[in-house]
Amino acid sequence: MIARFAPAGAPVSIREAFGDALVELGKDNPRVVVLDADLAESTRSIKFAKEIPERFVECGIAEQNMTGIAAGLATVGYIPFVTTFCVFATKRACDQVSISVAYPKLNVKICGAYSGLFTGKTGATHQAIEDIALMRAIPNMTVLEPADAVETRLAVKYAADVPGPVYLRIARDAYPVIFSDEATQASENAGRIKLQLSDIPKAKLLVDGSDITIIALGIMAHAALEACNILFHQGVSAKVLGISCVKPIDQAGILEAASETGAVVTVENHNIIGGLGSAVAEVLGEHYPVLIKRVGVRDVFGESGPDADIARKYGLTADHIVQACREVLEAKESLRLGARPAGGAKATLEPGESREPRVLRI
Amino acid sequence: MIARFAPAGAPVSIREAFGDALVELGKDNPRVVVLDADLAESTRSIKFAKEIPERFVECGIAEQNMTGIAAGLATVGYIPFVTTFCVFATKRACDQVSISVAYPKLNVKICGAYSGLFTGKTGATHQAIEDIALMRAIPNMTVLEPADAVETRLAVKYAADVPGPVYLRIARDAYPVIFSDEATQASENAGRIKLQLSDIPKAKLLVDGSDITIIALGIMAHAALEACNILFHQGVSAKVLGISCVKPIDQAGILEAASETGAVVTVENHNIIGGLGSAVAEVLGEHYPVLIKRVGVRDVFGESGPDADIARKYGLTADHIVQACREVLEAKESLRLGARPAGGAKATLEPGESREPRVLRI
Amino acid sequence: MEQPAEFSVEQLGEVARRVRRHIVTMIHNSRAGHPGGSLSSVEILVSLFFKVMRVSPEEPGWPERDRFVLSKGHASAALYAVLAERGFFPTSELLTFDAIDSRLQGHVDMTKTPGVDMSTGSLGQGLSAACGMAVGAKIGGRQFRVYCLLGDGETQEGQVWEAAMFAGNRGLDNLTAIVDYNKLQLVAPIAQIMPLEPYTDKWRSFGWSVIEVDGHDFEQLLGAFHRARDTRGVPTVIIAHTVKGKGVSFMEGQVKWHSRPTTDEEFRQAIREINVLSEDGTGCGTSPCGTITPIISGQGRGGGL
Amino acid sequence: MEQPAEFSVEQLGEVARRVRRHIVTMIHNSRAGHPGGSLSSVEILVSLFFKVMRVSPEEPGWPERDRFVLSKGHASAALYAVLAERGFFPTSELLTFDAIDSRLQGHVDMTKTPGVDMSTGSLGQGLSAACGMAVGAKIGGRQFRVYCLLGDGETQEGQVWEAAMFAGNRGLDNLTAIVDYNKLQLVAPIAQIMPLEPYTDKWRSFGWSVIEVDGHDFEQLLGAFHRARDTRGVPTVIIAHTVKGKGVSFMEGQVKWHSRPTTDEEFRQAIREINVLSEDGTGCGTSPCGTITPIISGQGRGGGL
Ligand SMILES: Cc1ncc(C[n+]2csc(CCOP(=O)(O)OP(=O)(O)O)c2C)c(N)n1
Ligand SMILES: Cc1ncc(C[n+]2csc(CCOP(=O)(O)OP(=O)(O)O)c2C)c(N)n1
Ligand SMILES: [Mg+2]
Ligand SMILES: [Mg+2]
Repeated sequence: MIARFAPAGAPVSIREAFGDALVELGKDNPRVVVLDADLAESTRSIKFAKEIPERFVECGIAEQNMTGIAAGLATVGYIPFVTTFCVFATKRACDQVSISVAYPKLNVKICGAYSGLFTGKTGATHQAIEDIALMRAIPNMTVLEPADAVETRLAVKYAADVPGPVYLRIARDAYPVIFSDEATQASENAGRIKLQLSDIPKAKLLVDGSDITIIALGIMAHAALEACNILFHQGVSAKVLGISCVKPIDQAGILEAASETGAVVTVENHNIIGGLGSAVAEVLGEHYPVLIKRVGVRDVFGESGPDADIARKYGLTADHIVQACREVLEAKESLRLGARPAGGAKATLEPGESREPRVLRI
Repeated sequence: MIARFAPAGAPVSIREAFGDALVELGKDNPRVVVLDADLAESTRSIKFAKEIPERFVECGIAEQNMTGIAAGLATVGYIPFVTTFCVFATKRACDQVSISVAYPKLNVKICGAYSGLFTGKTGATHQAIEDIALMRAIPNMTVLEPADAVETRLAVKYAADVPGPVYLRIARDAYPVIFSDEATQASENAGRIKLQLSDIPKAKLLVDGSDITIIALGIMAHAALEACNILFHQGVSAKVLGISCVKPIDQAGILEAASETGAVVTVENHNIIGGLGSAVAEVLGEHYPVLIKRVGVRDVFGESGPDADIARKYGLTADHIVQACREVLEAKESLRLGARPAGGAKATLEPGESREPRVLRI
Repeated sequence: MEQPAEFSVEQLGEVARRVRRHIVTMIHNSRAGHPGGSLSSVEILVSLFFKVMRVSPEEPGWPERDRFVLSKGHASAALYAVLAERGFFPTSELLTFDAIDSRLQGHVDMTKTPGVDMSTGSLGQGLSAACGMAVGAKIGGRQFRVYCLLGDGETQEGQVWEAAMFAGNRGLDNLTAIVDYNKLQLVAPIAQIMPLEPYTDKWRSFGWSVIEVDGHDFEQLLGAFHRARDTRGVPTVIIAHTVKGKGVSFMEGQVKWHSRPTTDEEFRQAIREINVLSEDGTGCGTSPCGTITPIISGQGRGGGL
Repeated sequence: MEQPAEFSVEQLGEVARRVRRHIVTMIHNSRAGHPGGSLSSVEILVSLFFKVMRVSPEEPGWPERDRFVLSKGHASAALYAVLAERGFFPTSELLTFDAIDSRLQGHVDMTKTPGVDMSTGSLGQGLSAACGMAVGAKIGGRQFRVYCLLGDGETQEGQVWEAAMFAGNRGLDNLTAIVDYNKLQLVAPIAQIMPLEPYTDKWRSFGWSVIEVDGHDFEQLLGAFHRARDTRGVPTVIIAHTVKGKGVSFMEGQVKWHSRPTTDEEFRQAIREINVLSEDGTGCGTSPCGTITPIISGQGRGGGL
């Protein structure tokens, strides 16, 4: 099991995989067009521009118009992939995504690159911590964030296949490859989890465990796996679920894991408000309430700096996940012993309150 | 207690109260300026334009620029109130609210009129069902939605007082007045709940009860009170909390109510994704997990039609709240009896599970 | 019916009258809607759907049809009336305007209404979609043309200028924009809110060919559409000078009729005036709109902005 | 120091050289940043902060100071270097550029850096904020002026034209915009991505007075700022023709240097070239930048777009 969360081989760039996948898709399907707003070098949609220039539409620095153009292209039969940074795709063109794309259910794929806080020292204006919340709140949207290069390739295919609007969130950097698919060389398969197109919408069991469930969105799977490893050595058996489709979310998969472990920690490279953490809290609260803790950006804007420093300062490391797991496990124990919730805003439980023991599950 | 949820007197227009409050504020404070994007007749900021034209800035149909202008005005010492419809304030100018206003913590008050689905037959493009999710996901924002004309007046004052960016969500129509403040005539005080400026950020106990907590955002307090009444006659004692500040949310108030009743229903004129329901699910999940059900728009775009038809079709009536309460109470009982969560995505309980018919309350 | 039918200008005028009657009736009936900007755009829409555009009412989704984007999506009543008159759906359905479950939404919805090519309502978005359709035609080597109607106030939205820059640079000569230049926006005249002049300079500097016409004169409109079709290498914008509320005396040039429903008395007067406009004084005679019986009440609390 | 210091054009040139050295050093040190668009805007920024604007480095928040908005917020290195040279903070702090906990963010942040009047980084937003400052001055009868620097590619954003329309109609003669017209954007030349010509026509049709200058010529720049100040009733835009990457031969006019950090060898060559630019060939001599010792490594994995 250890092998699973220590994948061999060098990290592979997610955005390069994205660019390659666009080209592959475009060669297969003449209805695919790619749009850019002067960031093709960074998003790597430049690869498509070079290979299939006649179906590449450069829009200049005008994300609203780009999104509307994509909507128009979709109405006449194309499958447009809009490419820019996450922040501009979702915030600058929010009304256009909502009204020109999602409301008429047009077949537009909004691709945001440079997800979360890891954006190459650009600082808060380029760090996407609200994008999932925005896209999740808009009806008819499918919201995807793949974890590695292999899943990225599949996610692009999945986006093209699934009818209607999709938001695809792409990380900037290289990450270890944890999945393998049909195209993966046999020599590279060792320790990897086999992935099919139909797995994209599902919560993927990366590591099984019984004490607590860690649910990680996209690239945070890597920190989650590291945390799982640390916890393992501390005697805690953590189940790790990888989510690449945060809307619609795999409710059944989450509930199953929650019922098996009775406690959940979510991990996302995004504000803890409105993203994966909220999605999981919604599912659990409505169906099977267990304690949850959300690891992610704690509702603050980020800043410039090397990724490692950023991760440490803003709470996105394996250590933060471990810490959250321990807190949840402790709180779960307290709740089981009958503590009441805190009156104050900070503390989880009010000390000294006695209450009927509440058994969540036999 | 019945009197509390059957307030006497004619409904009073919330947007008129908003317009009046702006004028009052502007007369008191020379730093207040009001901005408009060609909707002042509808938002009623026209009142300010007529009374204090020198501090009214008409921006034309250009919400992005209006938001940026407000940011600039704030940097030179003004307290700008940006007025337009909710959808345009939050979606069209999302990046501007985030980067020009919230990131530098500027003292701008974004006011959205025509909240939720009740927008005078305009249909989906004007129905604000994503706005709270958007504003909640942006760090540094305070998010307000008052329930009646009295609370609207106080909320405008509160927005001016609280430093930094605020999103203030204003309903289009008239609603019964459930609160009274210092300005209220003594003759009108009967049956109303006294409200002070300092109450705005708090969860307000509108009706006490012990079986279930209904938490209603803004104008949905009225439907919640009606539901409470119906439930009362069915033998269910519902506690009703009115929330006018959904961010930051009154965690302590919610936890106290949840611990007293053990089950929660949230009610909002907004998508059930990202708004009040999510906020409450987050708080409960992290501190005191109990069953919750979210009443609101079920992640679909709305349509044109009379408000009553819309409320019925999209699940915003008192009956929908009653129904949700009954479902939660039933599910709570099942969970207590040891049921496991459903494997399927739709059902709350696993099919084939036998459930005893439950007498809700003696 | 892929090719535009051969209507005379007189016949177009008769259709326009029927359309106006539909508009005021629909809005009166639903107690909501936008009479001013609907009435100002009647001749533009009638020209397009009855003379200029290749459309197929029997097969609204015909892939090679010309496309139309109503960027000023609040003029829905006008478009619905024109579509119904053109045969896309029964005129009797017009009375469902703004009711629950109706195919005729307050702002146009392409998923619901036959003949509507784009959903709009948030101003400033339509021209971008039209650019997408036009560039799609170019990429695919297809022959259809794209038309987009904008409000004058609407062109204060920056997105319009993004789209204008794109279309100009891309040379989208299969795209024709029309601005319903009725000089009024929602709260006040354009001149008071945010003037657009020198307006033709703006469009020219963004790379467009500009034609100015009287937007209520069919001959001028048809001539302009003809010139636009013959213009190569650049998109054309037709700046149509119009009167907001055209055809109903008390609405003409009055900003307050942007989105106000009529009282019963106002409604009757409006219908009287529109009927008198008809040359023989008998109104639209046996035309479909004769079958409309206004339902004066019955759709609940009034709407409107 | 509320009034601009009395610098000669030669002295400004010397400051510009120091600023260029700071820029390449900061970007090399942090392994991230935007050299091209920083270097093209040096003379514009030096003119503003050393000659044109009334600012107070001792009291950066002085309420009556002139305001500056760097709408092209990615040229942060240039602004920081100019602010440090002007005394807003020590030049030694420049080396914290882009490091964690630094006051010098990748894109400018008004809450962190003394002398920065607006946070930017999402293109197209700055001119709106500048309009707000200018209209605030008008409302309050205050005398400060507002300056806003935009990228040429940036003006493809529709919000810029919304702001342009507002400022033009409102007659904001206390507002001066400067476009760093370096003809390149991120991926390619403007001419290939989305041309802006006829550019002066665009601005004029939106109600602005337009002045074109060589954006590396202090005399022309100062003359233009003077004329802008004397222009009544309309805002002025100075279209500054510049060279992206100006001052470093291998960066000049090269789109790839938009946001690329230098290798050690490239860095040394850049510094050599900038030093040679100095008239006496000795570089900036005793100037503060002499104290900078580039930290060639040490800030972790490289950044940049
Ligand atoms: C983005 C956006 N902002 C505001 C509105 C509200 N609104 C609807 S119509 C209108 C006035 C439009 O004026 P104009 O474009 O001149 O239309 P017309 O006169 O033809 O009715 C406004 C402000 C909107 N629908 N969309
Ligand atoms: C809204 C937005 N879209 C895209 C970007 C990414 N971006 C940063 S700089 C740049 C190119 C800017 O070109 P230009 O304005 O000409 O700047 P300069 O040449 O002066 O560096 C782009 C596309 C951004 N920062 N903001
Ligand atoms: Mg108009
Ligand atoms: Mg440039």
